[in-house]
This record gives sequence, C-alpha cells and structure tokens, in this order.
Amino acid sequence: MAGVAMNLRDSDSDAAFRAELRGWLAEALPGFPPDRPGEDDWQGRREYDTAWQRTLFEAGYAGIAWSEEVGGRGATPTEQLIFLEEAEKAGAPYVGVNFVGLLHAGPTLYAEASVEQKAAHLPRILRGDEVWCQGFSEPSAGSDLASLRTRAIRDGDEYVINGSKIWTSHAQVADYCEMLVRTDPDASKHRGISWLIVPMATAGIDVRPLKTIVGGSEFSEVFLDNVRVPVANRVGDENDGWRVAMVTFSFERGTAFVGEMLQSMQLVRDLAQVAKKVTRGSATAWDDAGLRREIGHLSAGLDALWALTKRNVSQASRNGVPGVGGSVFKLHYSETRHRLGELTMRVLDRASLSMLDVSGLRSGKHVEGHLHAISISIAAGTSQIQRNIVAERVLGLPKDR
Amino acid sequence: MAGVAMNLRDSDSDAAFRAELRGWLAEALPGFPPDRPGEDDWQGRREYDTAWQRTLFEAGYAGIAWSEEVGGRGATPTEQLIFLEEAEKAGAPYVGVNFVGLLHAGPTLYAEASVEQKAAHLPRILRGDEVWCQGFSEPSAGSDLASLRTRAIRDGDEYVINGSKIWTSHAQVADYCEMLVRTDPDASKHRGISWLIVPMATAGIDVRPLKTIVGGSEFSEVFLDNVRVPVANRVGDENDGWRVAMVTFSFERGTAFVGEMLQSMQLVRDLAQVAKKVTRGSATAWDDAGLRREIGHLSAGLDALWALTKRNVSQASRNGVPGVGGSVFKLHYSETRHRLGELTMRVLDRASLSMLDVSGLRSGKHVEGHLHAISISIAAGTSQIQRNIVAERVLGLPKDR
Amino acid sequence: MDFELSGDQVDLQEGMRKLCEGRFPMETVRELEASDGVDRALWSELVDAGVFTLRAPEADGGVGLGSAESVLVFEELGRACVPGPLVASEIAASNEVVGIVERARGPVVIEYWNVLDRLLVLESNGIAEVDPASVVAARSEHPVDPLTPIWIAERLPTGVQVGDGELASRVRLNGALLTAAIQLGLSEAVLDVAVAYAKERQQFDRPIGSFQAVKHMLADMLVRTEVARAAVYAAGVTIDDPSVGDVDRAVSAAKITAGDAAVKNGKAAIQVHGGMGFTWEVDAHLYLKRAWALDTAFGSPDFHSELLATRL
Amino acid sequence: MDFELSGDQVDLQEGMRKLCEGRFPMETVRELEASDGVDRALWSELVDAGVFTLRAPEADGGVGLGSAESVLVFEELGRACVPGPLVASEIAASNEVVGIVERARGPVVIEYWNVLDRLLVLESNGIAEVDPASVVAARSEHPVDPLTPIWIAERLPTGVQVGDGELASRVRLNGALLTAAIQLGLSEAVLDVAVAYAKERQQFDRPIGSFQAVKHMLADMLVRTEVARAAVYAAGVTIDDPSVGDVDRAVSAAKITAGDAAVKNGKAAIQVHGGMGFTWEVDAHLYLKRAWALDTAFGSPDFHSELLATRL
Repeated sequence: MAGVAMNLRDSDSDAAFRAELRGWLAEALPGFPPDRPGEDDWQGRREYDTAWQRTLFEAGYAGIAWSEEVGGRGATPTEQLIFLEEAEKAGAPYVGVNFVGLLHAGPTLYAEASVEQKAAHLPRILRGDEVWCQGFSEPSAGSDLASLRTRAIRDGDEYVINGSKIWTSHAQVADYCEMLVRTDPDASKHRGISWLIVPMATAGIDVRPLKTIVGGSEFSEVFLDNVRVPVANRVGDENDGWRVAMVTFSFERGTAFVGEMLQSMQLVRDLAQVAKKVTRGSATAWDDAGLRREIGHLSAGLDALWALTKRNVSQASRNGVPGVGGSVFKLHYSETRHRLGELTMRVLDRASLSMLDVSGLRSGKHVEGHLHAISISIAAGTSQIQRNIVAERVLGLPKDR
Repeated sequence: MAGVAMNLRDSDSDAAFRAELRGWLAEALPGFPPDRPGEDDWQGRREYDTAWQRTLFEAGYAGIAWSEEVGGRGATPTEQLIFLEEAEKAGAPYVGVNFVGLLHAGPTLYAEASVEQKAAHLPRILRGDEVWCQGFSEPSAGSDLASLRTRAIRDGDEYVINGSKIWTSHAQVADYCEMLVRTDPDASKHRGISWLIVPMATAGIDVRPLKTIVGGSEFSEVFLDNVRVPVANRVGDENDGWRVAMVTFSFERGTAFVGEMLQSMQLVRDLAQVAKKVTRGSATAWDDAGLRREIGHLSAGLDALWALTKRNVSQASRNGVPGVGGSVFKLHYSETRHRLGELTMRVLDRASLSMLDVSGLRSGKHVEGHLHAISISIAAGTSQIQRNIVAERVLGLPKDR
Repeated sequence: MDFELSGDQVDLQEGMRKLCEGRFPMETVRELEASDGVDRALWSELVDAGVFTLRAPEADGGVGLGSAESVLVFEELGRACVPGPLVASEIAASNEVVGIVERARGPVVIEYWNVLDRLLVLESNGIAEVDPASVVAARSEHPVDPLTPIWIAERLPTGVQVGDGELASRVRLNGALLTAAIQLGLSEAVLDVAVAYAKERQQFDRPIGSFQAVKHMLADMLVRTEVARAAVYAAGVTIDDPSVGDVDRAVSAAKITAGDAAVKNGKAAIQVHGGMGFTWEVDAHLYLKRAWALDTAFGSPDFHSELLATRL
Repeated sequence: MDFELSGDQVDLQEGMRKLCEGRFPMETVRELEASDGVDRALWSELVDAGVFTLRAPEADGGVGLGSAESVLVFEELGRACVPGPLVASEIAASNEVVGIVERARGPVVIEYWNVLDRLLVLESNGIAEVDPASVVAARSEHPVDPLTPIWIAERLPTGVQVGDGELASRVRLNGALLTAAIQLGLSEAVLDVAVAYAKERQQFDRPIGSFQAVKHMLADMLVRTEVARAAVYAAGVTIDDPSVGDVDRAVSAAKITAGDAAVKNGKAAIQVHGGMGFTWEVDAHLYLKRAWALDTAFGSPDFHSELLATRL
C-alpha cells in the first residue's frame, strides 16, 4: 500500500533533494550576511536579494520550477514546496526583488515571448542580473483589472504610453516592468490590451513611493508620461495581452503562500510564548482558558491550511494545472490571519498599542502581523472576488454580471 | 433638564399605567389557569388564549394599540411596551391564537375595510370571539412574496380560489384568514393582487400541519380547491391588495420582539445558572473564563438590543411611522440568538444532545432555543433581505435588481 | 509526498458511495428513526462491506487497510447521513453493535443504548466493558438528532477492565478521527443539497444562487469543507505513518475543522433554503442535527483546542 | 420614557459637529501627528466649548449638563477622529491636558505623555496624582495609531493620593462611558466614508455599492453602529438616573458594543475600499487604528464581558 496510497512522506528522490538542499543551506547561509538592508535602502536590498539569487544560481537552485532548457531546475511542484519549506526553516533570504522576474514575468516570457526576448531576459533573471516589476493594477482598475486605462498609442516602431500604475513593488530598483496597456480603446475591455516589456530607465517614467497603512513604502505608484517603448518589446500579439497575462496564473502550483504559511505557524507558536509573559489579573494571558483555547483553535486552522497546501501541490503535480485550490486556500488563510490578528490584540492588551516590542515582550511583530493581515483579504483578488470564483467555477452557480 | 432630555424613566402617566397594570395582573393571574394546553390540543389552546383575551377585554387591556373608537385602548407605543414588559414579567399568557387578528388582520381592517367589514370583525377580534390566520406566503413565494400564485377568478358575486398557502399559524382553529390572492395574472406582479377575508369554514379548504425542524407543528399548509368567497369579502380595490397588505407593516411600532427579547434575556441568565451546574474537567463550565466571558458578551448584546427596542419605540412615539429600526433590530437579534445557541451547545456539552432536561439540569429549553434561533434569521424577511433593506433604504445604496 | 487518492482509494471511495446510495437513500435514513437508528439487516450489509473491520489485520479476518482508507469510508457514511454507533463499532473491530462512552463525574449520555450488543467505557487509565443490559438508563424522548436516540445513565457499573490507558488513548484518537471523517461527509452532503436548491429555487425571477449573498454563503461552505478535508485526510495519513507529523495534533485539527464545517454548513444550508429549510421535510436539518450530535463525541472542539494549545 | 434627543440635545450635538468640522477636518487631524496629537491652540478651543467641563457643576465653572450630553459631545469628537487624552481631561474636569493610567504589575503604557500637564494613576483602592515629569518613560517609535503616541514606563512613582476607591470606580465607569462614546463616533464616521466610496467607486461598470457583498458589509456596519448607539446612549442616561437600570452593567454593555462596532467597522471599511483602503492616504485606517487604541482603554471588551457575567 505504501508508495501508492495517499501519503505525506518524501519519496526517495524528494528525500534526497531535501537532504542535499538542507546540507547546502547549512553551508551556504553562514557565509551570507544575515540582515537584509532596511526599509529605505532600496539599492541595498536589490544588491542583497540579487546576490542571494546568484548564490542560488551557482548552486543550481535558481528557478526551481523553471524548465531546464532555460536554465532552471525543472523541479516538480513537490520539490518546489520542499525548497520553500527548507529555505524558510533555515532562515534563508526571501526571493525579494526577484519575485516578479522569477515567479511572474519570467514564466510569462517563457510561455509567450519570442526566441530573442527569451534569450535577452530569462538567463539574466535567473542569475539575479535583472530585476522586474509589475505594472498591471491601476488606481481605477482593482478588482476589475481588465478596465485598465493606461493608453499605448502606436507611433511607427514605438508605443507611446500615458497613464499610471499602482501597487508596483520594487519599481525603484527594477530594470524592467511587465506592463498591461490599452492598445485598442474601442474593443471590448478584455480585447484591447497588450503586454509590454517596459525598460524602467525610459524617459517619462516617474516612480513615487506609496505609503501603506503599515507605515512603510513596500509599493509604488508609477506615472507614465509619453513613455516610448519599441513595438519589438511587445510579447504576444497586439490586443492579445489579456490572454498573455492570464497564462502566468496557470503557473501557480499551489506554493504561492508557503513562506507566509510557515511564518504564520511560527507566529502562533510565538504568540503562545508571548501569552505566557503577558500579565492578566494575578496570572498570565496563557492561564486564561478562553485565550489559550483560541490559540489552539487558530493553530488547528493553520495546520489544516498546511495540509491543504500539500493537497494543492499534489494536485498540481498530477494535473499540471492549478484548480481553484488557490482561491479556497486564500479565503481561509485570510480569515485565519484576521482572527489571529484579533486574538493578538486581546492577548497583548495594552501592549497592542505599539508596533514595536514593549519592554522585553516580543509583541511588535504580532501587532504588525495584524496590519499585514488586513492586506491578505484584499491583495491578489479580494475575498469577495475569490468567493465569486469559487461559487461560479467550482459550484457552477450562475454568473452575477 | 429632566423630563425634556433623553431619558428612560416612566413619565407620570406611564408610571400610573404601569402601576395599575401591575396591580391588575397580580389580581387577575392567580385566577387564571397557569398552564396553556399542549402542542396537539389546538382547540384547547384556542379556548385558553381567547379566554385570556376576553379577560383583557373586560379589564380594558384588549387592543392596547388599537384606537378607542374601535374598542381599543389607544395606547402610545410606550404604553404598549410597558404592557408587553409587565405581562411577560408577570408570566401572563401570550397573545397566542389572537396574534394575527390583533396585530395584523385587525389593524389592516381598521385602516382599509368598509364600515360593515369593520363592524363585523373588529369588536369580535378584541373580545376574543374571532380568531384569524394569515395566508400570505406560498411554497414558491417566500422572500419574493409578491410572486404569489394563488389564483382568485371572479365568478359573479364570488371569487373562486385555487392554490396553496404556507406558514399559516393557527389555521386549524381560525375563523378567518387574511389572504392575498392573484386576481390579475397579466398585471406586473405587485399590481394583480387582492386582499380577501376568507372564512375558514368554506368548502374546499384543507389544512395540513407542517412539521418544523423543532419537531412540532406550529404552522400549517393551507390548500385551496375551488374555494368560493363573496366579492364583498374583499378589502380595498381589486388588484390593490399589495398596498393594503403593506399598510399593516407601518403599524409596527418597535414592539414586535419585546416578548422574545425579555425571554432571551432570561435565557442568558438561566444559561449562567446551568453553566454553574455542568461539570467541566474538575470544575464547572462557569469556572471556565472563556465560556463565562462569552455569556457576559452575549448579555451585553441583549442589553444593547433592549436599549435599541426603547429607541425604536421612542421613535415610533414621536413620528408615528416606523423607521428601519425593525430591520436593524432583527439583524442583530438573529445574530445574537444564533451565537447564544452555539454557546449553549458548548456550555451543555453532552447534555446538548437532548431537547429535554438531562437528569435535573434545566438544559432542554436552551437546546430548543437554539433550534428556534435558526428560524429567526429566516422568518419575516431573511437576514439577506433585511440587509438589502437597510443598505438601500438607510444607506441609499443602489438597488440590485 | 502524494496527497491525492490512489486508484485503489478512489475505487474504495466510489464503492462505498454506491453502497450508501443504494442502501441508505435519505428516505431509508429517515425511516431508521423507527428502529432507533439501527436496522440489523442494513447493519449486516455494512459488516459485509468490511466497514467495521477495514483496519483489522487480515490475519484477524479484517481487510488490513489503513486509517487513510477508513477515513474515506466514514466520509461516505457521513455523506449519506447513516446513523448508528458506527465509529465505536469500527474501533471495536467488531461485527456487533458497539457503544463507547467516557466515564464522567456526572450523568452519562449513551447513544443507541437499546440496540447495543456491547458497551465500552473509557476511564482515566483504561477501558472497561460493561453489559449494556446492566446499565440503568432513561430515554430522552426528544434527542436533538432524531437519528441519534439517547439514554441518560446516572451512573455506570464498574465493568471488566479490557484495556490499559494506552489503548484508551488510542481509542480516543481513532474515535476523534473517524468522527471527523463523518463530519466531513456531512459538510459535503449538505453543501450539495444547498447548491442544488440554490440553482433551482427562483425568487425575483432569478435562481437564488445568482445572488451574491447566497453565492458567498455557498462559497464559504465549500471552503470549510475543503479545509476540513485536508485536515481529516492528513490526520488519517499521519496515524498510518507517524513519521510525517504529530498524530495528536493532526487528529485534533481534523476534529476541530471538520466539526466546524459540519455545524456551520448545516446552519448555512438551512439559511439558503429559507423557510423551506425550517421544515422537517427538507433534509438540511438532519445533517445539522447529526453534526451537533457528533460535535461532542470523542472530544468537543473546545476540548481539542485546549489539547492543541498544550502542544504548541 | 423618551429615548430620543431633546431639542437642546440636538442643538448641542449639531454645534459640536460643526465645531469639529471647522477645527478638525481630517487634514488637520493628520497634521496633529507632528505635535503628538495635541495642539494647544486647538485644545483651547475645545476647552472654550466646554468639552471638558460639560458635566462639572455650574458653581464650579462647569456647564452643569449630564452624562447623556457628554456622550453626545464625545461621539462627535470620535466622529471627527480628534486625538488627545480627551476622556481623561473631561474626567478631571480640567482645562489642562490630563492623562489617566491604571497601575499594573508590569510596565505601563502612557498615552500622550509628553503633552500631559497632569497624570492620574488608578490604584486598586484609590487615585494617586503623579508629576508626569517624574515618570521615566521610553517612547515607542511606532505606535499602532499614529495619533495616539505612547510611552512605556517600567514603573510609576507612588504619587500623592487624591481620591478614594469609590472615586476610582467612578472614574473607571465614566472613562469607559466616554471612550465608548468616541468609539460610537468612529463607527459612524468610518461607515460614512465607506458608503460614500461604495457609491462613487465603479468596478465592472457599476458602483461597487450595488454588489450585494459590499452592500451587506455596509448594512452590517450600520447595524453595529445603531446597536452601539442604543447601548451608549442608554449608559449615559443610566449614569444620570441610576433608577432606570444597573449602571455598571449599562456601561460595560456600551463599552463592549461600541468597541466591537468601531473595530469591525474600521476593518470592513478598509475591505470596502479594496487596495485603496490599504494606503495611508485613505482615511479608513486612521479610524481603525484609533478604535484599536481605545479598545483597551478603561477596560477591554474581555474585561467588561467578565464584569457583565458576574452581574447576571
């Protein structure tokens, strides 16, 4: 039965991959600076993240999920999960500024770009030589992304772009932007969009940091004023950009939230420790049966989500295409993180007023985690949109629009 | 300041009314049989409830909110609240089978019926001589009440009715039914409805008990097979029945849930007592800080709802017309009762498996209360419909249909 | 790692589903109220299908499969809303009808007492067997679940020790696992019922399933079901192969999430049905009531949350 | 009973609203971050309006009104998201800037420490006054609410006893009441902001407020607000006239329901705003953060729930 039936054990090859990776991480990490440069040092962060990417590349771990023909490892979704799990556990640097290149623009280029375009970008992304950002969302096109209005008008061999983009991470230090622009304003909204490679050094691009409710400027707005981009930078046909952009979503293999998940599980364990230090009446918050039980209940939810991650990855391994497992995961994960945030405030009581640790109590990251939770039910498809997706695509309920 | 500013004190006249009523209840109740006949004894219940109604009538407390010209007391909404509060506190019988006559059909007749129709019914309703039931809902017309399909075809001086009604309380023992029927199938759905007085003794009416999830048969289905009713029994114009039916809703003066509210508050107090008796580990459920706190939290919700009831009644007193206070109340009350039900199961643990008391523990009514709670978010407008009402009428959001 | 069902497992699941559809359609389940939840002929069919001996070694006449498989089987029993002391009988690996209760300081609620062949009592440090006929128990005329008839015993006889503390712990663990599997099945079934109704029921000239409020309730039901499925399957796999995780923790997470899904889905399904959902005739309430009856079996969500907290 | 505002009360409410709209538009409120929440000139305007002496007897230079009126005034301060130690200063009936803290076994969080003229410490059996300058406190560079700057003191000096246990109880009660009134105002204001956005923001060629999912979130916000309003007004009236109910119970119900409304409405408003709600520029987060900061002031919801339970 073993080996064929449903199981959570590493296969022999997965076990070998995990062991090799763990060994390599144990050797590589001590030589790598432990602290990523701070919030305002974008250039420092670019250097840090790309240095780690080059280290991965040299060890053969870059582009875990990319096919071998473009220099990736061609790993299975399960190996990708193992990679993310071991990297997180070992405290390895995050993908950081390489995120869009490795997980979004790169896969799109791989699937849809010309031979020249691939050759120009894919190896550089893998080596950490090239950083990408994403220009999809606009202030007036959020849930309804296809209503985007940034215009690109053809002028000979060039597109002239005017408009603005929002929620662009790493725009300050990116070399290229994968950008959706409207090339036919008269077509129905999904039909008049094109997908462009926009060099961020082009004249007319203005990047302004966007302050979030957490306080930092993780994202930017990008303003485009007569930005000229060669027509040769288009990927796919003119006006076929919506389809091109959608291709990448099918690249998601259930691993999108692995790092977050493991961090959340750590957050709950740490909250239990914090609860043991917070005074409550004549005892501690941990001595309160109600609070303790709610921490346990949250932990159950996260354990279930971790199991669901493994189901989603197993499905992706078998079928190659993602189900709606991602939407199901994200809905429950959002709700769980909101509940964790609320519980955090109750456990911390007065210490919840500070986003920094309060006199020795390691409370700060828990409060910040609550603020972060608020973005989870919004970013990459609000919970309302996700529920529509689940209801219509899985349950077959009639479309509402 | 006192007397003019916002206050919760009885005015002199209200205090006098309360004292007089309390005195009367203290005298009248001991002479009245304490136990209402059981579930299957419809005739016994009719006799019990109408006997109490006659007692009220003779003491001048019948039709508290009805105008004096039709034999009522012409009381203010506040006096109505006081009446319900004192009756509940004294353990007086409920309105029972007189409900539809006193609170729904009667007020409609008073507002819309002819002089003859009023004379024929109103005094008899007040005295407890006449029992009414309601025939509005149909199996296929629930939230969308105006889509009702029970047909009434005119044949000379009579309407011939075919169709069926559902959720009809007291149909077994009612003398009359206030019934909405479709008289013009070609008109738009709200425009082809008429409001009829249907004598329940008419040939072709078949009443079948409808078992609910609580187990009893509080409601019935009413099947109508060529039921002939004089045209003279129509109230209002032909095809104007929707408006006629809506008139009664404006009769609601914020007191619809007073009895339920007071019972719910008692339920929470009793749950606290039960919790003190349920063993949990080496102590009791009440010793569990989490459960105790949730009981306190629920109690806060009910206290707030009781205050909201008083606000709604005060508004009705001032303006004569109801606001959407009723929808706001019902939404929160539904949610609170659902939460109370869930908490009940947690407090009772294994005793929650029985709807009857478990060896001396007075748990049965709490479990039954949980089943009842399920109906609260459905009956008289589901929570989904109520949210639409609140969003559209109070917040002015665009209609969805 | 391959957390998808194997071909054999899919066959087992489908076979069980067909058996339940054939033998336990909802009309039959409703009729079982008259025989206090257990009809000996139908019970024999479950026995013959190996439901109660699936995990027993082949040498002992069992099927020799694992907990992962028994979870799939019990999920189907839940989906079909099959009543009876299913979990206890499987744990006893018995073809008889077996009940299991926890000894308590106060009165004990015994399910299906009058159809039990055997009764096992979980003690703080072992398991005792008690002759059901020796127990003095009073019937509750109104059990919350009409298909989970209950009796209340003020006290239980001492009985004969038949297992040690370690076995008692294993019984509790497996009891929670299989109960969670039934709860998972209930969650799925009641979701199916609600979705079918939402597609068919018209109000305001549209199927009610086209209204976002209804749609989103149903989406949330699916989410709860899939989260529970992941937890329940993981718990089954972990019992079979403890090297992949903390067994107690996996089982508690399964019991909590599946209990949550079954109860909340039951309530949501009734709400989706509107007034019709409040009628005895519509099935939704039967799933909810079973979910309630199972919620406290082999540890309530509160109990398992406390357990999980202590393992953090 | 007349639980509607009197004409005078409506005038008071409207006057206060106009004052706040004029002096504390959101641009100004945001700018107050630079002066740690309190600008002396603006504070004087509140002093002149009698905000802090509304309930003080006329003989003492106060306005001589009741708690019902102070609730209306503080509701408006909440609606305008006015920062500063408003509640403590009212309770001290002082024109100075006053802080109140609970002495605790561990470190104490002091709000607005560097702008305080006076600091009162609630003890288990009385009130002490402490010179703010004598307190050693470290600033948190990242308070959760940018307009509620905080300092952490490892310990508080003993101070001078200025009130007995009964006065301390009264202070706690009134502190909870006025905090609840601010929370009520926050709930309303953030609902208004969300409703306005839902009407204006178009997605899928419709205002998002026409989608049931958004509509129902907003309806729930209104429900929470109105439930809180009833509880908060009732608590104010009950403090003025204890014959109409249990004062402690009424205040706890107000603090719980208003806290719940403020926090949940804050979160819901951000969700309604989608991505824009996650930007610093949109006001929604400022209401939520204030709601969080006030949630633990004068007793958390957990604290008041426990209190209420003991009074059942």
